[in-house]
Amino acid sequence: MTDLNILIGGAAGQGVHSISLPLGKALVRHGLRVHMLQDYQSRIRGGHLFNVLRVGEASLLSPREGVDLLVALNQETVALHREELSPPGLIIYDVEQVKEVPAGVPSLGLSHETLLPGAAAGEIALNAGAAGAILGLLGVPVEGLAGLLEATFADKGPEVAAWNRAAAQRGHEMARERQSPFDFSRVSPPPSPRLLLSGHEGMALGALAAGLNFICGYPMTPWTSLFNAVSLRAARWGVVVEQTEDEIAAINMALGASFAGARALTGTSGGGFCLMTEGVGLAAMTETPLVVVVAMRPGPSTGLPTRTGQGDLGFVLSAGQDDSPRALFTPGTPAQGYALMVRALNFADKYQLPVFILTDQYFGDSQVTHEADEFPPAAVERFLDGGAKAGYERYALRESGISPRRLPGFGPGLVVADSDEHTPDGHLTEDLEVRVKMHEKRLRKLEGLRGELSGITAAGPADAPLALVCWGSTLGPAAEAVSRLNAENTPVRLVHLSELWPFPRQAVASVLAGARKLVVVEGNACGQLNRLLRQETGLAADHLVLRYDGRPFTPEYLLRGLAGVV
Amino acid sequence: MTDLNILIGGAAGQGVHSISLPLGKALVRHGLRVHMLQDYQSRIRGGHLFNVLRVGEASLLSPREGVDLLVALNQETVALHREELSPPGLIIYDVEQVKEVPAGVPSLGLSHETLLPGAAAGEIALNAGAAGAILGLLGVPVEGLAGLLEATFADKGPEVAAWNRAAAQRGHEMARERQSPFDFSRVSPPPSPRLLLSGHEGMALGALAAGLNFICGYPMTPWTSLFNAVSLRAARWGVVVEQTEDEIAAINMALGASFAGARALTGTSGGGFCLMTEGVGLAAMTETPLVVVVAMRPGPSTGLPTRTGQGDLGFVLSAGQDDSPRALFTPGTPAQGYALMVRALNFADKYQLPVFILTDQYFGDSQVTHEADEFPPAAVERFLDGGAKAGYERYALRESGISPRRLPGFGPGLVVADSDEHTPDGHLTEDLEVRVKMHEKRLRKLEGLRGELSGITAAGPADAPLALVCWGSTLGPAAEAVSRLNAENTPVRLVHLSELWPFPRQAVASVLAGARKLVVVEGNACGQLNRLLRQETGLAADHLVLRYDGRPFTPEYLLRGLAGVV
Amino acid sequence: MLPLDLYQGIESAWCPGCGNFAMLKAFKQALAELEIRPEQILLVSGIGQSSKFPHYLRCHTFNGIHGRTLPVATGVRLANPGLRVVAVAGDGDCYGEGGNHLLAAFRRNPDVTLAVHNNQVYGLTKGQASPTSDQGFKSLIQPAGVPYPPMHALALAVAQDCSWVGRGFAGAADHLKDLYKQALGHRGFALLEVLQPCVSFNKVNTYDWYRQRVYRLDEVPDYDPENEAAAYLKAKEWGERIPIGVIYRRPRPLLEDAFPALAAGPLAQQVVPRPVAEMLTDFA
Amino acid sequence: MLPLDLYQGIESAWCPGCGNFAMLKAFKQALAELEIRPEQILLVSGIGQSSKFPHYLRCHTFNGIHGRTLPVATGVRLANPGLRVVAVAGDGDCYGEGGNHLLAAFRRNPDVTLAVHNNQVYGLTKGQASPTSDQGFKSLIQPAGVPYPPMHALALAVAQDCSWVGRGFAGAADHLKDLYKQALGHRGFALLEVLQPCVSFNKVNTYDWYRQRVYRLDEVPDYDPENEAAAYLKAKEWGERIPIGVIYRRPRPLLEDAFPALAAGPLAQQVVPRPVAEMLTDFA
Ligand SMILES: Cc1ncc(C[n+]2csc(CCOP(=O)(O)OP(=O)(O)O)c2C)c(N)n1
Ligand SMILES: Cc1ncc(C[n+]2csc(CCOP(=O)(O)OP(=O)(O)O)c2C)c(N)n1
Ligand code: SF4
Ligand code: SF4
Ligand SMILES: [Mg+2]
Ligand SMILES: [Mg+2]
Repeated sequence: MTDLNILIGGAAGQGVHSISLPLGKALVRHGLRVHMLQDYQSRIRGGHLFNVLRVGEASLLSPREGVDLLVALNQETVALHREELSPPGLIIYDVEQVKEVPAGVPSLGLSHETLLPGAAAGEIALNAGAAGAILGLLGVPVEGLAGLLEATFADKGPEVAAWNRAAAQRGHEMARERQSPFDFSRVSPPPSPRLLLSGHEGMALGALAAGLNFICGYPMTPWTSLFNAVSLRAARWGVVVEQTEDEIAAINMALGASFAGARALTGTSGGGFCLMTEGVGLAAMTETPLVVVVAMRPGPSTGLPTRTGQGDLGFVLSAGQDDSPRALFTPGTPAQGYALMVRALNFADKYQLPVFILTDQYFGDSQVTHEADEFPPAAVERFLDGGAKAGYERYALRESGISPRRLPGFGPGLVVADSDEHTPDGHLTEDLEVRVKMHEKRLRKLEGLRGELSGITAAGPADAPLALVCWGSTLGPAAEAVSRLNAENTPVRLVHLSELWPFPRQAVASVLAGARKLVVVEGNACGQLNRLLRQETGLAADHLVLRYDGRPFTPEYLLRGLAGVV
Repeated sequence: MTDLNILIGGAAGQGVHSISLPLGKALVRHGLRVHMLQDYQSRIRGGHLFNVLRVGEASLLSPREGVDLLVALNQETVALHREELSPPGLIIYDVEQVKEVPAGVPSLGLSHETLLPGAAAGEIALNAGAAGAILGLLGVPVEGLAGLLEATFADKGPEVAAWNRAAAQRGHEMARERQSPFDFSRVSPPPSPRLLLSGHEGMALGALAAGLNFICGYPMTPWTSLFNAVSLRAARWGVVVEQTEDEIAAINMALGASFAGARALTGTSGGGFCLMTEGVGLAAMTETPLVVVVAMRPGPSTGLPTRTGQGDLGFVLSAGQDDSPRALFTPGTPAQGYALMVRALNFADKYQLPVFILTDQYFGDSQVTHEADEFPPAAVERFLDGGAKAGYERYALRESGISPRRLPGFGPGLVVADSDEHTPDGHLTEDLEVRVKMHEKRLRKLEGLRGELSGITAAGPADAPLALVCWGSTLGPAAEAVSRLNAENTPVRLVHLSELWPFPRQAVASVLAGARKLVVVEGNACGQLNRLLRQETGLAADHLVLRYDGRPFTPEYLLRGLAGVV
Repeated sequence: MLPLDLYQGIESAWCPGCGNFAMLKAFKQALAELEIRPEQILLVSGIGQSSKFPHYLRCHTFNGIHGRTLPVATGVRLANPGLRVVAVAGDGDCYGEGGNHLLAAFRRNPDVTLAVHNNQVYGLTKGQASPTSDQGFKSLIQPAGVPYPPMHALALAVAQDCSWVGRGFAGAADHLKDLYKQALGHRGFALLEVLQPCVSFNKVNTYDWYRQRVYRLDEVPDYDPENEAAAYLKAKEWGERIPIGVIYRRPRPLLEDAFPALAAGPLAQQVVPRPVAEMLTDFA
Repeated sequence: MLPLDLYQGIESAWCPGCGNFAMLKAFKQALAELEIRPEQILLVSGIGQSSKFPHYLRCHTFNGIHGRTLPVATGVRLANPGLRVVAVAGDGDCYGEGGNHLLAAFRRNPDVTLAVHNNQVYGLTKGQASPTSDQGFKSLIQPAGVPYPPMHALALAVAQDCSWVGRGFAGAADHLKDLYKQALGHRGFALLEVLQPCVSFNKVNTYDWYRQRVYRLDEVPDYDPENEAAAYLKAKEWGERIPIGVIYRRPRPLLEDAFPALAAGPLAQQVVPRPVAEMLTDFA
């Protein structure tokens, strides 16, 4: 077995999340790589949620199916996931909550009684015991986890922290007593510390590294985790954070801040993005830089608020009245999220237009193990006009479409921006010849930008007869499926696109030139990238592998979808 | 000369509009056909606006370039339009406002003094004089106009009405004294009365004819004219009209009314549509019928609020989160607007989804001459479930995707609608298998609908090597350009699409099968129909004729754009 | 009185101890006592914990989108004034995202009962500040606390001549049931705000916190809810003492009565073809 | 005092006789007397006749979209508190489309002056009713007249503790100039509503109509704009008598002061790369 899938499930409020992160970190510090998936319902207590920690020694950028170790904090978890358990398998369970475990499957029952004899502990301590037990089964020392738990529960008081530490240690002991099919004890710690972080955390880091100092927005799952990740670090780095009354206010406030010179970001999810679309046109028309994150979840409408999907590509590309320039990025890993956020902020300033980053719940919430050097220092490029000259014209016509940008209150001259069609000095006009010039000027910016984009990750033999094309968060699962196929001597090429607009037509056409058959893989029902591909290049998928049940792709799902095609 | 172009220009507030309509009607009653274009700025007084009345004996569905008769209520009109005047040409002008007329061009000066000796008349009367003069020059009796003027100005009191009548008569006399190159005196009145109406008026009639009884919206040019046309007739026909606080309220209120059983309509223009997009998803998800009119104007953002364009096709097709079903119609004439509005209301009810009608300022405001029999009585089809059975499920799964629709308060059972993903009985669910079934069910409705659509107007030889493809308001100008080309023995085929979504792939592919070369004509800068065509059929334009200066297409503009291509 | 189990909806996903349970119970009791059957009532909600309310009841339901309950509810009334319409919304839904519609509803005065579940927090999205969160309330987005004071929603209502304004508390069950009955019985737009403890995310405004502060207006001698100036002051009272009960009442004409078509019954019954030939005369 | 022609903008497209002209003049005079130079002031407007105002002045301008002046203005202040920010909006823009932002601005209290050009009508779109149109006001959409009463915007402001609330009249030029000066001088969110006759579309609320009704609060003995109860009543007074002047004043902490980063100057000067290695320690 190259890697191990650990599913920890229970009801909301039982602390599945709060234990998973310290556990994951402890594994990473030990020298393992972890991929951690979060699957939760739109409720705060009760119901069913689970995290899946995939653990191995090589890089892991994808979830996979099957469960090797099932941690059940309630009976429902056993009922829902026992079928996934593959032999040898093992169930760790809460003996007070779980009354039936499947016969013939090795199991380890934990209770507050055995973990913390005599202490009046809450559920959290039981989780800590389970985490300790996991480490025990894997042959990983418990000390790292114990320290992390203490830090995690520090704000609940020293007693709770101590209980958790003790429970973890006891769980570890109990597990060490068992025969375990898993053994990672010989793994050596990484030469330099590795990171465990989510896509949205990677993007938050990118934003902060690149000098972001204004963020505003309205809460909405799954966008909120990015908003949180920046806000929690805002005081330390001097970022102005404002929660707005609605998403309309969010984009307009961010535009106001950007116009006045802040490096600004806003974001939302589909329903909130609907309310931002008028602001998108405003950004394009006033040529105000702005980065907007749209974190996708399945729709239409409220849909499945806490699940994942890739259904907003077409919408975001065409949102707002008339033809208006924009860029759109779709990162596939936290490190790519970091890099694309830096690019997005710099491109927004350079081309003075809105730049979108499309993510999704899976991308935003899932924790991935990265090397620290995948997060290099960011360059901050602002492209401002120092501007000593008077007679400043905000929308001066230039061959590149890019007018020199000055900020109000810096240097001489007045900065006049207008959502109506306007003359070079920013005042509204009914002159239809000026209109044509301005409209063309704005759209011309896309040509320069297109020249700077590509964002293609390719893998597998360049002459493979079949290419699998995907975008955004599907990178990890698709890459793994492709590498499994190639390992089985089925030559397949992976083509992942992360800079989708302005569409890098030539780069895409040339990377796909060798393929005789195209398979497009995406998390929606109508094949939105496939439409775009056809629209932009004339190429179209011979086969689509789509998923729209709210869950992320797995390599197994993809391989099933490819059966009969490869 | 087969037809005559009369341009009446002046400042806003000088009554260009108020005189054009009675004049147009008088000409139609005489037996002529009129096409009347309105070109105005985003201001109430001053500036420059003009109407162009194109007058002839044959059907006229398009404006054309060139001016035969220029009516100048101010100097600016002369300055701006004299170049367009083609020989012989004639200028009628207000001698108090216009101090210079071009030498060598026949002209007729009017003044209050000469029109209404002794009376203290305002500007309106001068316009009436000009209108009378036009009829005089055309050899059309003045009585019809005089009566219309009296009706138009009735609410300003009998004195004003009488002045206008007198001025028209005097202007007519003065013109009759002149040699005139135009003579329509032998035209005979139509066997049954013809109509002069705009695209938005045609649609308002369609809505009323088909039983519409709820409309709400927020004012926005050019949508307002449709809202007005319904509202003015609302009391007579028992329609509930509500002006909302914003566009978000408009679509949600319309959905509430529709859910409760009203036949409902809302509408807006681009910026307002941005605010409606969340409601679009809500309509799709709750499967609530709704017709939404989006009247286009150039953008991005506020853009040119009173001009025309076709820039919102891509946006409207993909607005809202994730893949969601909808229909989209794009009428080309007032009569088509009438018919498509009837279809839209019936399809919305049948398929329980939002149906869009995309219009634009040119389509909405321009008056066209139609025969009364182009407006046949409408069928009203509601597809409701009479429902005596209990155990009603709002989203019962059916092969067609269409669940039986019952209204709350009618018949037994509870009607439960939800924007979250839901079970057949309408309650929110986290069951991801149900999600897949529901998502597919909703999208499946498109297949039935696609089978009912086509909406293609074709003209010209079926085997012409070149096809000109267009949509919406471009029908008239394109048809005329094509017929001129065919008349000159350049075989060209016209293909106009009025039912664009779900895209009638087969019908379009087969109508275009004979063409070796495709030209797509549209009022935007990026070729949005062309993108759609390529996306849906793989066919793409060899050449684009685009216009985005805020003005409608003319046959001449099109022919220039085709030079070197045909 | 109708049996309570007539109103049994699907199983709830609220947290144990949530104030919403008490509200649901009081509301069912009010319906039962008023003998309003499930088929007679339509609940419109938005998105939030509170907006799941109609699912946990048996009734006609339109569970729409975040912030937009009031336009939907108004649309329903303007299509079928025979339906009794209740809008259910959270403080975030109604005072945050949907604030503009609240202002409009005050003016319009449709016969809609609006129940605002005010837990002073965004519950469903896990604990962000809402427009009614007290100054200093901490969240992941505002770790240093909300820097400005809360909205005074009921004062807003009084200032805009809302025709019925009341406040209840989830911890005062009978009083709450009675307020539901009064609001449902009122002809016109009725705003009933209910103090609803959120045990998961609002650790400040707890049952205890409210209990120590609320007092009943019907126990205040001489309090006259038709006196605007007095109502205004009560509506703004917040902090050490928080009034519950009927704060303001102002009889006003109904929106629905401005539309003659509605006198002829539900619009659903009036969807008929109309004689286009007659309409065409305008254009000839 | 600076010369008035310093503020000369592009040629206006307003109708002759429009109340906006008097407002523009009074505003220029206020700027000149306060010696605020064009480079020091940023006007944010939406869409409407009134929103063309900044083009007819010389100043930094962000002419955004309908209804959204206040979030933009707040964003500007949160990026550069060195800029003096004025939001200019129509009654439709600010009380209709943008109502939700007004509620939020009251709470936030940024140092923004909001001038509402209240002509009780939608001017630019040709005469539809606005939220302040009197009941019965007729339009093409409501030929029988608006069926409900207007919004009480200033009462809203008082009820939400707006830190400065005033009303001017375009027909009282000097008084108006003085109000502009006071509002501009106030530290905090200031709502100045100006009665602005629309000669083209509002044939009811004309210069004369207003002239017969307005009276100056500074001529009312003992009127104290810091007394909330009194201010509330004045804010609601409408009809036969309409007060103009400073209605309410309430000193409150500024929004901007809640953000330590702003103490270090405009954010534009703080856009610098940050040490990612230090941030990464959170994730190791
Ligand atoms: C347009 C939009 N923005 C944001 C959200 C995310 N969201 C769902 S519920 C909610 C707030 C819930 O707070 P509240 O209305 O007070 O209800 P509660 O859960 O506290 O009852 C938010 C922000 C959404 N669904 N739609
Ligand atoms: C989202 C949106 N909806 C509608 C419009 C159309 N619109 C432009 S100005 C205006 C109203 C103008 O009224 P008001 O704000 O009172 O300004 P005034 O012209 O009276 O000064 C409207 C509805 C728009 N531009 N954007
Ligand atoms: S999060 Fe709060 S409001 Fe939501 S169900 Fe739990 S206790 Fe109730
Ligand atoms: S329409 Fe009214 S508000 Fe607009 S410029 Fe004319 S008079 Fe002024
Ligand atoms: Mg809440
Ligand atoms: Mg106005």
